[in-house]
Amino acid sequence: MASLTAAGAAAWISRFADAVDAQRDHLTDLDSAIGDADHGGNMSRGVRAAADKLAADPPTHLDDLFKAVGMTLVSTVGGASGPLYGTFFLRLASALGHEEEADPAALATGLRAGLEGVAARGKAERGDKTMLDAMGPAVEAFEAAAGSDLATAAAGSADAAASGRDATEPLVARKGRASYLGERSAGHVDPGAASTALLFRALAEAVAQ
Amino acid sequence: MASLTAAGAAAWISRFADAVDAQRDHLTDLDSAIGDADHGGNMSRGVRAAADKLAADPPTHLDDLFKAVGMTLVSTVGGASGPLYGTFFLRLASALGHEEEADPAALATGLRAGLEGVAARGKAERGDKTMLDAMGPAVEAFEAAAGSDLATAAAGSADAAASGRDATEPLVARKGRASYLGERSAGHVDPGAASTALLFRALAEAVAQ
Amino acid sequence: MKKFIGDPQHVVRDALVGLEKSAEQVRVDHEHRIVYRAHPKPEGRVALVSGGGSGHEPLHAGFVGEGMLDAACAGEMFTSPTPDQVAEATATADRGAGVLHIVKNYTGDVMNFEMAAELAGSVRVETVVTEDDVAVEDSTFTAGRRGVGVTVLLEKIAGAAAEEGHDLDAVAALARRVAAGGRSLGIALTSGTVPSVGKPTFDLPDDEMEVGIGIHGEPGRRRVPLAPAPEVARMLVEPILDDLDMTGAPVIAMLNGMGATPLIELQLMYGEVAPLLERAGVTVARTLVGNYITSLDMAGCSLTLLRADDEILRLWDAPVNTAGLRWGA
Amino acid sequence: MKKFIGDPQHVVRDALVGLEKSAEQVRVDHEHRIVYRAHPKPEGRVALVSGGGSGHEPLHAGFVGEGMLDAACAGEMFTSPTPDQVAEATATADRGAGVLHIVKNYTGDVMNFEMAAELAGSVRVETVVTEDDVAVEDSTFTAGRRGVGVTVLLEKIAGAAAEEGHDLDAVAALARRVAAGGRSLGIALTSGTVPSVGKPTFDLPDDEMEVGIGIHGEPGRRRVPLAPAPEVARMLVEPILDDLDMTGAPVIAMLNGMGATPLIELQLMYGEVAPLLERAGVTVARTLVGNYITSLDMAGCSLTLLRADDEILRLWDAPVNTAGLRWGA
Ligand SMILES: Nc1ncnc2c1ncn2[C@@H]1O[C@H](COP(=O)(O)OP(=O)(O)O)[C@@H](O)[C@H]1O
Ligand SMILES: Nc1ncnc2c1ncn2[C@@H]1O[C@H](COP(=O)(O)OP(=O)(O)O)[C@@H](O)[C@H]1O
Ligand SMILES: [Mg+2]
Ligand SMILES: [Mg+2]
Ligand SMILES: [Mg+2]
Ligand SMILES: [Mg+2]
Repeated sequence: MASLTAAGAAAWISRFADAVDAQRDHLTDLDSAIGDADHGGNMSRGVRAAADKLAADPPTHLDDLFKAVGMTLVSTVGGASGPLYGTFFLRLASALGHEEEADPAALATGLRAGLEGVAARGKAERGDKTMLDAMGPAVEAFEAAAGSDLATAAAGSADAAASGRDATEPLVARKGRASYLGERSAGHVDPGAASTALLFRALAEAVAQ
Repeated sequence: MASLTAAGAAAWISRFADAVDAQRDHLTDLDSAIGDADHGGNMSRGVRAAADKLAADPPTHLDDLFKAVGMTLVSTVGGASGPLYGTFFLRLASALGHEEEADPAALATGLRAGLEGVAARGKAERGDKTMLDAMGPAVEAFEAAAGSDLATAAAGSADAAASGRDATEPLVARKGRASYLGERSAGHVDPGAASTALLFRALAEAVAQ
Repeated sequence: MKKFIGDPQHVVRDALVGLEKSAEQVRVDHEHRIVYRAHPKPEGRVALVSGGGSGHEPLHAGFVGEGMLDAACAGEMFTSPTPDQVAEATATADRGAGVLHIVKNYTGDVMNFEMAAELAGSVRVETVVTEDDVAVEDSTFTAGRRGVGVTVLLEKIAGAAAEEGHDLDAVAALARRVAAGGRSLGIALTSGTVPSVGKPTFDLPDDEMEVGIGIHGEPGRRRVPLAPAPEVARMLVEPILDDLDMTGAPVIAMLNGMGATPLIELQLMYGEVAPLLERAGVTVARTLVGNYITSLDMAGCSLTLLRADDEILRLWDAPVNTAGLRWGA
Repeated sequence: MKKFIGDPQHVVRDALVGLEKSAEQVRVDHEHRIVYRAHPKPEGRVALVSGGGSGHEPLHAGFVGEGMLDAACAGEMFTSPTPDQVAEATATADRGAGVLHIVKNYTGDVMNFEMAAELAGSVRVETVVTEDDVAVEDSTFTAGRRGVGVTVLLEKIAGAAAEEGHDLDAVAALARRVAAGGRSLGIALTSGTVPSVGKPTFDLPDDEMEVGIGIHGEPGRRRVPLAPAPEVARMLVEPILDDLDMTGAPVIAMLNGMGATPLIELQLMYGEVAPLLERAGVTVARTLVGNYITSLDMAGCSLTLLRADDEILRLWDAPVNTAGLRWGA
């Protein structure tokens, strides 16, 4: 696949929904340790709703598609992750514009816009032990490989997201609920970073064929 | 000891208090199974207060002594056992009259009066799985042996109270809290019958020397 | 045992300190463990005295105040108060028009209040005994039925009547009418722990619950598998409606928590109970959902239905100002 | 998990049914999970909209009614409501004089209400954020302090001001004054269980407790050995008084239960707290003891102190008629 098509984007979201469902309890366990035990439920409710929406009424243009995903996440997830993931997809939609497909360079620009949207909305910085710590490396890796083909860039971003997720474990949280734990937040992987790793793995799988 | 003296009576109550303290958790366990888990606490609070009262201000006459015991139990125990044991001692006091000692026949009359007071106050019958099932046999055994010496009569009544206590185990309760359990009350010894067995054992021990 | 307590033997004493400090409606006689109104009602009005074992908060002390009780006697945990205590409360609360004793039907409570009434001397005392628990199916073989949830409703309604100036006979007759029209049933998910005992009164496996419990942490009539809320609602509603016809009159409904069950579960349970009542033709005119007559830290709930009438509803709506129940004042 | 629930995924939905059936003060938009006053306030008055994750009952829906909130948005369990939900509540509650959003300081709540205010279009919205939890000691390294108990007091006091007819700026300024004067701290004996998760959020050994918990079942700042009530009272009082001087002004005190702690323990704890405050020169003018802002079935309590003044006390005493707080009406 040279470019991300609307069908590819729908496959991305569908795979993301499956992955979140499969990891639902794991995400909640991570959130139990340093949060309030709802991240698995929040994400699975929202991403499933987004996937269902795309399946019921498949948009042909990427901006419509990601806007639908973003709006659905915003209006079904709640909590911190709803506005953040919602903003990610809304910004991605705007950046991609009314196109039927996006080549790696366009997608890189879109992902960067999404990342910046999350940073602006959440006012977190890298190292604060949030989803940014997976999303930042993932977007950078994608950008770095945007000259090669889509599958390669996506696979690299997925690996970078996973490393970023793992790297949150020793950190002390400074944003979100986990920050209230202070030092006790160290020693646990951030749940939002874990769901972000699933997001980029789903992209890599969706564009791999 | 041919007769129960005021000193003997005080020893009776003091031994009863020691026995109840020693069996406090056991009485509560019995009450947990078919009641509300307070019989040990109720009895130990009351009988200890009665023993303390006698020790602080030892009456010389039996009626004053048992009246003090009865009033103290009534005003410190609460629950079902307070009025019942209180009534037992108040009736015993009245029946013995203003005497310094009571021979076995007089004591038999007094115990009978106490028993009848408990039956009148609680409106229970023998076989209802209450303290009456230990108190009834105990008083009858004492009456039957009242012709012999005090120690023998008291020892017989203690044995009868213990058998009466054990005989409550298979019964279905028909009075008091345990009756609300219906058939489920069977298979447990009645807590009040157990404390009554301690009462008569304490009497036997107090007059044995 | 995990509880906010100091010395387990002195929980009742210590809690009365906090009640007095936090509830402007009451003053406390700590020696006798009697909770009185901070501002006694005028002379010539009937006074209401209740009491019972502690561990059922807000019952009874939390219901002392304008429009409800004049005095409440706090017994030891789950142990009825003593006759001298009740007699003292009766003498102090009396405003010259006599005193109504409100007694839950337990052997100990009945005997202690009986002896208190004998001790009351010149004060005229009438007694109403609540016995609304339908879990005791064949009450001829017991000491009658237990008094549970209707006690709360009765204290409110009779309290309003006394406030209006009705005489002792009228207040007592009304109270008996309320007692006769109330029915309750309770279900427990866990056993409570009596502080001085330090361990739960009974063990209840994770997949079972007790049906037909009272308010003293005692086991219920039967143990059944843990069931979802709609089924529990049926177990609560059906025995009550089988026992007393609640149609053709306005009904006051109380869905009561046993102490450790959070409000969201009580709301949810009432959401299951309400349609069952509707379908059975019962018209609920007033509703209470919350912790009103508890059993220490037992998780569970009870349902009370009171067959009311216009006068009872009017008295129910009258102002009340207590720590545990307050409106219109 | 032992709870009175049906489908664990639908606890919020099902509880709103029971709330609507039992609380005459409210009507419920079940589609959007918004609880409104049954009788909206007159045109031209400022409206108060709050909301947050569910599991904190009676907060917020139980505080909808005369003298308090106009609308409350119920999020999923421990999950803030969504922007469209809050925007819908804002548009419907507005009586032409603008809307005050009352938001507890959590990343999710703040962001969702922020987006809702952006969506509100022509309705003027002011926002007050509560952040009273002193457990977060060094709040420069966090998303600020958590909003907990003072939210209850603020909703009452700002609600009374809105009822009196003050404009949006005045109500918002007052609300910010209340938020600035409130401090809280919480301690848990057990973890609560989120129904859809089915097991306790954290394990807590029998001989330990969590100090500095919030209201989302999260672990606290530190774990300490289980302590008797007098010591727990000190752990609650001292950090609050260290953080804000509460002397020289009348104080409103709330001793709040987390959901599974029975009233008798809260009363007892207040009995330990009150003398500590007295000794520190703090004058408690008003007191609340009970379950007002809970954390599902967590056993525990929190203390909130609000540095008040005569105006705040007057607004505190004004009539309120909600399911969870009621007096004078
Ligand atoms: N300010 C923030 N910026 C970026 N990500 C954040 C921020 N706050 C929280 N998060 C992310 O959100 C995740 C928690 O999401 P979730 O549990 O669904 O919401 P909540 O914290 O409201 O319960 C955290 O693990 C973290 O990755
Ligand atoms: N009506 C009665 N007549 C005689 N004994 C009774 C009666 N009711 C209860 N009892 C006795 O009282 C005992 C319980 O006493 P206790 O636990 O102290 O009081 P409560 O039942 O009020 O908690 C029972 O085990 C029984 O022996
Ligand atoms: Mg979370
Ligand atoms: Mg007992
Ligand atoms: Mg008892
Ligand atoms: Mg959350």
